[in-house]
Parts: sequence; C-alpha cells; structure tokens
Amino acid sequence: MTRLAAGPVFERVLTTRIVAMPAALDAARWPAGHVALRTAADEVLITPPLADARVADEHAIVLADGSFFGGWIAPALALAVLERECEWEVPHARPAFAQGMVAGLPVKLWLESERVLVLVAAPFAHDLAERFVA
Amino acid sequence: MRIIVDGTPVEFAAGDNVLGAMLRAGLRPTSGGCLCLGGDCPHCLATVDGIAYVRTCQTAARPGLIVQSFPDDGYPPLPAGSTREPAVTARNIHCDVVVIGQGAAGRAAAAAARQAGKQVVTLDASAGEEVIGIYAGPLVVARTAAGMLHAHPRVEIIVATGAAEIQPVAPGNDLAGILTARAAEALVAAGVDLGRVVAVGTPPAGIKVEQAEGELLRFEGTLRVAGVVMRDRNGSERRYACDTAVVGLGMQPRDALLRMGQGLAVRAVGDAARASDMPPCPLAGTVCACSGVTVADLESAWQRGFHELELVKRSTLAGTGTCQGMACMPHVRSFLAARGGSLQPPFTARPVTRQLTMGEASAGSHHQAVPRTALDGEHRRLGAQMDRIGGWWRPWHYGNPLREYWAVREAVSIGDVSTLGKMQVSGPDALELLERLYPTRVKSIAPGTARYVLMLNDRGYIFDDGLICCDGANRYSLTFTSGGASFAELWVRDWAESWKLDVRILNQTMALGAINVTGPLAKELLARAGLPNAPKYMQLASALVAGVQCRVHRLSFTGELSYELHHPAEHSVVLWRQLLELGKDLGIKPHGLQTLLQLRLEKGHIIVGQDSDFDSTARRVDMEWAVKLDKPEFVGRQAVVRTNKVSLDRQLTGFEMEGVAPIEGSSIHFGSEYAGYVTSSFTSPVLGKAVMLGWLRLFDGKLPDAVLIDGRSAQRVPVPFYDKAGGRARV
Amino acid sequence: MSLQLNCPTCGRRPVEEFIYGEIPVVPDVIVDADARDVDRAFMHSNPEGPLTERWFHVYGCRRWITVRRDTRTDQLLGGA
Amino acid sequence: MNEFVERQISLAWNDPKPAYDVVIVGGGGHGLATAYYLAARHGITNVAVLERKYIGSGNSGRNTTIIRSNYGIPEAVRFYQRSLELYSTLEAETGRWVMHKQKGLLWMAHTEAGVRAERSRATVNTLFGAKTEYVTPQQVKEICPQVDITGSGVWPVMGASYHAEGATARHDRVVWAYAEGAMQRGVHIHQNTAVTGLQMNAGKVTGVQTNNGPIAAKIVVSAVGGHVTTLAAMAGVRLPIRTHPLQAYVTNHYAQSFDAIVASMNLLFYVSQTARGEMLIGAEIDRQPSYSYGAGHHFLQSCSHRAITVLPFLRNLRIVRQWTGVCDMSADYSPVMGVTGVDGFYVTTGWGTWGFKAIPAGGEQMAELVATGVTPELIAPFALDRFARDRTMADRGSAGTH
Repeated sequence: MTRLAAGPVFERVLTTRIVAMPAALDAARWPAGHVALRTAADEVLITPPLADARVADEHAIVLADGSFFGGWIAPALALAVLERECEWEVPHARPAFAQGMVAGLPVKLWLESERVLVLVAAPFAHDLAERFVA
Repeated sequence: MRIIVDGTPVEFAAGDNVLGAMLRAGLRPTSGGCLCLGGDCPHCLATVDGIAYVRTCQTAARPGLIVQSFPDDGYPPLPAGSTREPAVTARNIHCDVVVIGQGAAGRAAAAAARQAGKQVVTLDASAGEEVIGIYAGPLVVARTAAGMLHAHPRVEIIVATGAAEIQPVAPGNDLAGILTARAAEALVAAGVDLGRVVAVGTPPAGIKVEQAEGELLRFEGTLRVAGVVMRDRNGSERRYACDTAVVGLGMQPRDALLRMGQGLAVRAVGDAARASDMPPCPLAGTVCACSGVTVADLESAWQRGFHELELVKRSTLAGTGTCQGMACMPHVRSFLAARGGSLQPPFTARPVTRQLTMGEASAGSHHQAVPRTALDGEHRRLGAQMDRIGGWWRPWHYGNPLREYWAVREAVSIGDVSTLGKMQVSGPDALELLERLYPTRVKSIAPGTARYVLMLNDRGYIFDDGLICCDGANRYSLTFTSGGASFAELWVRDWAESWKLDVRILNQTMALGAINVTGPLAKELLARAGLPNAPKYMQLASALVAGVQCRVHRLSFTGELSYELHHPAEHSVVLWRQLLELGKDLGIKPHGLQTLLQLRLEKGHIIVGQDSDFDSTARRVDMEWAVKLDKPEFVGRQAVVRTNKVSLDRQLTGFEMEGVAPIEGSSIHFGSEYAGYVTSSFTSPVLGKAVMLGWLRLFDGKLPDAVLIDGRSAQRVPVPFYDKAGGRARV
Repeated sequence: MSLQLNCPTCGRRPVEEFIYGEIPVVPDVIVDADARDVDRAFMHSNPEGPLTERWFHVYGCRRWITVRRDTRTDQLLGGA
Repeated sequence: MNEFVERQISLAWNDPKPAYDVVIVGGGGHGLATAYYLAARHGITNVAVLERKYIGSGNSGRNTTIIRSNYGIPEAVRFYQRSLELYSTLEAETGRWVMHKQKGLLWMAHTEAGVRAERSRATVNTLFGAKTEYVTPQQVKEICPQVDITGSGVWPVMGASYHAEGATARHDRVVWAYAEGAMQRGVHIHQNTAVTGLQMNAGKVTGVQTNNGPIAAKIVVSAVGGHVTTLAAMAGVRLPIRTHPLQAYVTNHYAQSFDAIVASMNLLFYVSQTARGEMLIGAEIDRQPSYSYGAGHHFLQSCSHRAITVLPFLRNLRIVRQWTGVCDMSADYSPVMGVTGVDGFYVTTGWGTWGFKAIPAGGEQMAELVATGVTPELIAPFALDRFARDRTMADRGSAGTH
C-alpha cells in the first residue's frame, strides 16, 4: 500500500489581487503559467504574482497580496479530504475553480487533472494544516 | 466466538445479531415485551460497548462485544466520558437518487433508477446503514459502521423502509416469550427453538403453531408467557398454553422518513407507502413500554379533557421514548378514534428515526476557526498568554503587564495590531460613498492624512470606529476595529450596492500586518530602523522600515508618541524581530492587549463594544464632536436628529477614585439610587489612583459629580485622565 | 433547517456559508420622517410567505446576493 | 406506576360565546397565565383564550424549560426575578406538580472578555435581587463534576457565573396548570380556533374573526408567539419582531446525576437533565427569519460538537428527537409588553428564546394592565414605544441565548 506523506505542505502563496470592473477583468488576458482565480465578478487572484498587472480600469485596485496560505496537492488526497470535509459538490470539470466552506474554513480550490491548489486566508493556515489531512 | 453479556460469555454463530445470540442462549436484554427483530420496538435495548439504548436486534455480534442489561430499577447511568476518544468522521456523497431500504421494493426502485442512467446510493439498515433523518438540502444522514454518511441526492429520495408489525396491547404484554410473526420466522430460520407456539392473528409462515381463535384478552405467565387467553365468538374465554406467543396483528408503514421529508423530493415505495392497519381500541395493558403508559393512563387523560393526540402524548408521555411512538402510536390513535369518533393524524415525524450518539451527530463539525496574525508564533515564543479577543487569537500579556505598561510610558514598545480591519476603496464614486457612510466631512481629509471616525448604524448607534485615510483623488484606505472589521466589509459593500455607486472595494485585513510602535522613544527606534523623518501627527507616509515597505500612520491610542506600521503580512515576522533587536538598549518590550486597554483608558479612549453599548449614540458616549449634523446625508443622520429631541438619560463618563480600581461591571450609585456601572477600570501606576469609564444616569437632567462605586467614593471627571494637554501623544 | 442558497458566483452552498441581511421595507402609510426612521431602524415586516432578502457569502466570494424565499417553508423562489 | 404520567389536571372545555370582556389570542403559557391571573387576582373571568392548535402547541411546548433571572440590565433582572419567585410558588398556588426543581445554573466563560461579562452579570444580579456569584474553574468543577474545565484542551473554562436559583419545570405542566386554574375560575379556552382578522371600529379593536366565526371583545390581548407580526398587522401595529427558528434535542433517559444547568457563553449551548433523565440540549437561534419548523442537521452537528467539548460524557449518549420552535425575537433582545397605540389591543411579545421563564410574571403583569388599564411599573420599561423614544433595552445578558 502506498504510504501517503503525513500531510500536504502548506506555505504562504504570493498572488496578485485585482479588483476592477467586471468587464475589464473579462477582457484581461494573463500570461501563460499563471493561475487566475475569479473569486468574484469584480475580483481576480493570480498566482504566481504578475510582474506587471494591468487591466482596463483606471480605478482598479492592483496589489501584491500574500494573504493566502496553501499548496498544490495530489488530486487523490484532495478528493479524499473533500469527501470528508466538504458538504457541497466539487465541480467535476478540469480545470475548475471552486470556493466555499471546507472543514469549516473559507477555502479556495483550483482543480487540475494532475494537481489541486488549496488556498485559505493566512490567518487560518494553522487550522487548515490541522484539518486538511489524509 | 463469544460476546460478553452481563459478564458472562455467550456463544454466537456467524451472521448472528446480538439479540439472536442471546435468545439462542435463553437470555434477553430486557425482561419482557413483544420482540419484533425489525428495529421497531423498544424491547431488545441494552448497553453495548458502553453505549446505552442500542437495539440488539440491529447489532451484529462480534467477538468480545460487551452487552449490559439495563438496571431493573431504573435507567442506565450516565457514562463517565472521555475527551480523548477519536472523532467520528463523516463521508459526503453526491448522487442523483438515494434509496433507503433494500428489500424487494427498494432493490427494484434502485434498479429502475440505475436503468434510467441515474447515480444511485442505496442504504440498508440490515447492512448496518441506519438513516437517522432527512433534512432540507436535501440531505440524507445515516450512521454506518464506518462513520456517518451524508448523502446529497440531486433528484430524489426513495423511502423503501417497509412496514413494521403492530405490537399487541393486552395485559401481560410485558412478559417475555412474545414475538411478532416476522420475528418468529427469523428466529426459527436461525435455529432457535421456540417450543410450543400459539399464534394470535395472522400466523407466521412455515412454523408449526396452534392458532388461537377470537379476540386477544391477555397473556398469562410469570416473567415468561405460559398461556394466551382469548375470547371466542360466543363470549367465552379460552386459554392456550404455550412456550411462545406469536402475534400477527397487521402492519403499519415505516413512513417517518417520508413524512419528515415533506416538501422535498421524497417518495415511498413498497410497504412504506401502504396505509396503516388499525388495531382495535386497546382495552388494557401497556401501550407505551418506553414511558410505561397503560390503557388506564390513556383513559385517565381522556376523562380529564386531554383529547388531542399531541396532548395525550404530552400528558402521558406515550411515544416520547426510544421508539418514538413506533410501538404505541397505532394503539393511541385507535383509542382516540374510539373515544372521539375521528382518526387523528400521527405525531409529527422528526429526526432522529434511528438513534445516533452525540459523538456521531457531531461528525464533520469543527469549531469556528479563530484566525491568527502572522505574528502568532512570535507571541507564543515570547511566552504570551494568548486569548481569543475580538474574534482573533491575540496576546493578552507576555507575563509581566506592568513592565509592558512602563515600557510604553517611559521607553518604547511594540504591539501587534494586525487584526485591525483594513480596506481600500477606489472608483469614481469613492468619495461620494464615504460621505454618505460616515458622519464626518470626508472631503476635508487631505491626501496623505487620516481622521478618526465613528461609524453609525441606521439607528444612529455607534457600531465601530476607525480611520479614514486619503490616498489621493477617489482613493481611500479605511480602518476598523478588530472586532468590527468583518461586519464593516458587509456594511460598506451593502451600502455601495444599494446606492448603486461605482466603486472598487478590497478588504485587506488579512493581507496587511500592522505593528504599533509606541512610547517616547518610538521616533528614535524608527530612526534606527531607517526612518529618520517620520510623519507628523495624523499624517501618513510610505517608507522602508527595517527594510520592509510600510505605510506609516502617525496616530496615538496609547497616549504616547505612536506609529502604526502597516505592511504586507508576509514580512511581519522580519519587521517585528528587527524592531525588538534595534530597540534592545532602548528598553523595548512588546505589550499585550491587557496593557493596551489600560493605556488607552488613561487617555479616555473608548473601546466600541466594551464601553459602548448596543444603543450608544454619539451623545451618550459624549463624542458629539465626531458627528457633523450640518452634512445633509449620512447613515444614521435622521436617527441622530430624532434621538437628539429626546432628553439624555445617561452618558459615558470618566471617574477617578483613590486606591485600587474596582472590577469592571461594578455598580455606580448616586446616594442610594442605582446610577450605572463601570465599563473599564484600571489602577493607574502613573497617576496613582483608579481611573474608570462608566455609564452614569442623569438625575434631574444633570450628571452627579460625586458617586459611590462599589460602595466607595468616586468623582466624575473629564477625560483624559493622563496627559490632559495631549503633549505626549502629539509631539 | 439545512437550507441551500444559490450563489451566482460560487454555486449551491449550505446556508452556514452566508450571513443574513434584511432589506427594510417601510410601509407607505407611514409618512412622518421620524416615524419612517424608527420603522426602518427597528420594525420588521416579518412576512409569513415570500420575502426578498440579502445574504453575504462570507465563505466564498464575499459578495452580497439577493434571494427570494418563502418563510413558511424555506423554499427558494425565483424572480430575485 | 409511572409518576411522569400526568394524573391530576383536568381541563373542562366550553362552547364559545359570541362575546367576552377579554379575548386572549394564543393558548401558550403567556396567554394562559394572563387568563389565570385575570381570573385569580382580579376576578375578571369573562375571558376567552383562543388557540389555533392545541394549548401549549407553540413555543411553550418546544422550549428547554429553563428558569433563571440572571439577566444583564436592572429592569430585566427585576422582571425575571419576579417570574422566578412566582415559579417557585406555582405548585403551591395551583396545587399541581409542575416538576419545578431548583438546580443552579452555570454560565461559563472561556475568554477574558467572557470573564469580565460574567463578573459584571454577578454584580448587577446581586444588586437587583438575583442570586448570582462569580466562580472559578475549580468551583465549576465542584458544582458540576462532569465539566471538563480544560474544554478538551480547546476551549478551557476561565470562570463562570453561578446562578444558584436557576431552575427547571415541566413546560407542558406549567401550561396546563394555568389552563386548569383559569378554567376552574370560569375562563373559556377554545382550541383549534384560529384568529383570521380583528374587528375594528373607529380605531378601536372590538373583537376577533376566527375560523369558527366572530367573537366580540372589549379588549384583545395578543399572546401569540412566532406569528405575532401577522396578528398585530391586522390592527395596523408594526412590531420590532422577527421570527426565528430555535432548535433543541433530547437524548434517551439516564439515571439522575447531572444536577446543574450548564451553559457556555462562547460555545453557545445549554444542557440540563430533565426530571425523567433525558439530557436536553439547545443552542442559539437560526440566523434567518423563518416560520419553518423543519429540523436542521447543521444545528444537530454543531451543537453536539460544542457541547461535547466541555461535557465529554455526552459523546456516547444517544439522541432521541430534535425539534424546532419559531420564536418572536425583538430588535433589542428584550420583551415587548403593554399598549400598542390601538385602543383595546395589547401585546406581549418579543419572547425570543426566553419566553418560558417569563410566563408567570408576564401573565401576572399583563393581567394587571388589562384589569387596571395602567401599565405596571415592572413592565413599563418594556413598552413598545421605547424604540421611538430611544429607550431600547439592549441586554447582553439575553442576546443570543436562551
């Protein structure tokens, strides 16, 4: 039987956070190699952070944001924990973004076929590490 | 293979349930009552592996399992309990259809749903999957040997739980040796010898019985049934001697889950969908074994005016025990129909239909997570006593609050204020939004400066305070208290949407750390950290401090020279350690919340939520200067105007007293009259007396000057208590 | 109650992910400015039946959504 | 013989009359107590109580039966202390066993702020006649040995207020004792009688419409629970009330050995053992307004989890039933009693999650108001017009709790 690692390693995740008019975010294109999480109609979270983030909205708030903890983990582990700790149905498509309560925490998920990014606001990192285990 | 029953090993065979093994050995967990073996009646309950009220007929026997009968004279004892048992886990399954019950009807329903391409989850009590309830969602909750199962069907729930057999109600029905027909069939199939069997009503299949004819009058015997007495058509009694009495009195649907799921996509199939057979009106005997209710009790309740099924249930407690009316309800309904002339609907069905422990119920639940700042580890390493304050883990003190206090007053200290709410607002309507939200003239806040503000709800009551910082044209940063921050975001977004204003809002509370550098040597410390020209009072600057990019707020809550360093939270630890290192020879100490609360009290600053109340207007907290009624519109303005027309009843005021401060919450008296209470108190080392804030009632339109607090003389005094001219804070 | 709400950004989620917000409705028959203010601040229509309300999705997108719900049954209604 | 089978109380039903001096809408504890005290203390017996289902079918039959007076503001402490005293003599007054038992109530704090709040509660309680003292964690352990004062290492108990007079009584029996006492004095109680409208004449209430026809009345008192807003609207009265579900559950029966009532300020649960030995557990209200009696799974999960943290022995107790009431929660978490601005129409509402403990004093005071036309001093602070007068009764001692 495969022995799993004691648990996923979570660390601070650096991002670029942009709050702007939804249309400006709809129109924006991000360079390859970045994951862009559309957390709300007027907000996007991009990791790794962008060197030069621009959107067509002069009032946009664009920030380097290190307020999340998380990490990439194996889909099998993620789904096993989610089956236990997540009441809502995780999307089946890949890639997919989802956010909501997991293990009682406000969790953001980016699900790819080969890996899953799990994020939580840094002040909950301790709880995530305690609760998001195999 | 053996189980242990009341300390004695009992053999069991593969496939046995606990009750079956006990019956084969001539034992049973409770003294009597008609056994159903279907999980419906309360007659096979025992304590199994420390858990009382387990239906032994539904529990598979396994080696070493410990069964204890209930005490003869009462209820089982409360267990001792332990904090270290592993938590029960829950498993969530999303599917199209959940089928509850895997008898013929349930199997057919599941097959049909699968045929139609549906994802189906089946749950089968006989396989140890007991459904405890159906909830909105919809959600089917089941207890299984492997933990709790939470099934979330997208399409429908099919209840195929079958029917329960109706229990006999007659004198002697609490004897042992009475079985329902299905129970008898199951026991015979399992090789249990029932001896001489008499059948009442529909006989069991495949068992040699003597059929008792007529109307059931009573069971006879001592502890165990020895005979059944019937009345025949001619009215004469006849006794049938027996070792076992088997009753076939009809069926009632197990439809509690169906009724519980009203309004949801739930349907019943098979016997669960059938109508209930109605037994004849019971004449005598125990109706509800769980609560010890007899037919005589029903009669008494009826005679005394309790006619509604629910009132009969409540006055006799019939149906309120372990089986939740499964055994008694048909008889109680039949009784009431005979007396009142109409059949009343059954009790309302509510969870739980099959029992679960509180430990099982809690599966999948977590405590509300309490956030930690980026400096949480630093505080703990420094030996801080941590406390949950304003929704965060924060250092209450680091072991010696007095040293922390003096460090601020005489040297320099740092405090973690990362928990402050922080928000950015930009957009064409940013100024308009803030003008409408805040009771201050936002337009007059110059770029690069900040202003202290109150936040009023639409009752005109203060719900938070903080700062507005102007970052440029239509760009603002807002701060809120630690406890108020989460609500503030809801509040700002809600108003912005409701006014349809064009703004961008970003909550930065979690993204930014904040360290307060305070004390007469604060400026010196910042100079050492690379900031020789720190901003002036209520001004802002962006600067590198100890190599970390910071927004420096020059303000003061402690009463001493103070700088708040807002910075990306990922750099908090570096900044904190650097400041402690650079300030070593300046006498630097970190201060906790306890000290901060004391320092600000000496300055008379209120803590919203501690000193203010749910109904604190600016007038009541004596801060009317912060509310600009000459502005035409802001949230709460109408309420302020309205409440100002009413006489003031009480005000938050400062008090001083000689000696040691009384506890917070102490009562204030004016003469013999109750006049209010203390909200904050502290024996001030620097002033050498007790200082307090508290609510004081007005008497004849005036605030009394001399009062009694905790029975001791105290004086009402203006705040601040410390550094009245403000020279130390504003240098 | 295990109500589920449909967040347009995040999808169906249990109600525990949201914070409730009421939309005050002051009846037109109240005309006096102070009386309207008191009503808006303290009184509730508290209908037994359809109610339009706001929910803040605190565990997800952190935005307000508007929901119509029948308070007698907690069934969600369309049209919000 | 099972002593919990009720064998004393007799209810004598009458046919409705076309008119009464007083019609009380709502046959729960408050309505019936008001009727009882009208008859017993003021000799006013031409009274009808109208109940849309059966008596006690609303919140009176769905609460967790706790009686206490450890509130946070003087006005509330005084009022609930009166109620607590009336409860302690209710059996003597009615001659009926309502299973009243003084048990003592522990209100635990798990934070510094909680400790401050409980010290403060003890102070104001003592001052206004309620017996409450601040106790240390060690004393908590002595009062209730089952408490794990480490809070499973997660929520340690830092202190508590101990309200020695905290008690319980059997909720249904309280309802019936008042009903019987009222009936014996001539009051009529009509079940299955739903009020569908109010009869008004020149701004004055003159009676009610029911599903069984009209009934005239000189005075109509609303003692309706969760559905009060609908009734008051019939008189054009706006109320500061929202209706919220409140849930609870019980376990099976166990031998008596949990003596106190235990509540936690931070973990928001309360636990007691009933006279029959069930553990009775409740928590805070559901946050959204609703009239649905549907049971919630999250409540069962979360409340069990929180209670086990401090009372680990609960882990292995089996749950029998959970249920829901819909309660009338006021804008300042205090009751609303008295006149409404509409002649002949009085309300007693805002009973939120604390209505049971207020039944005797609420009934007594409302009866005095109806009988004399003068608002008694004890309930004057709880008048409906307090919101417009900026005299709200916000009470930290009751907010979000039972």
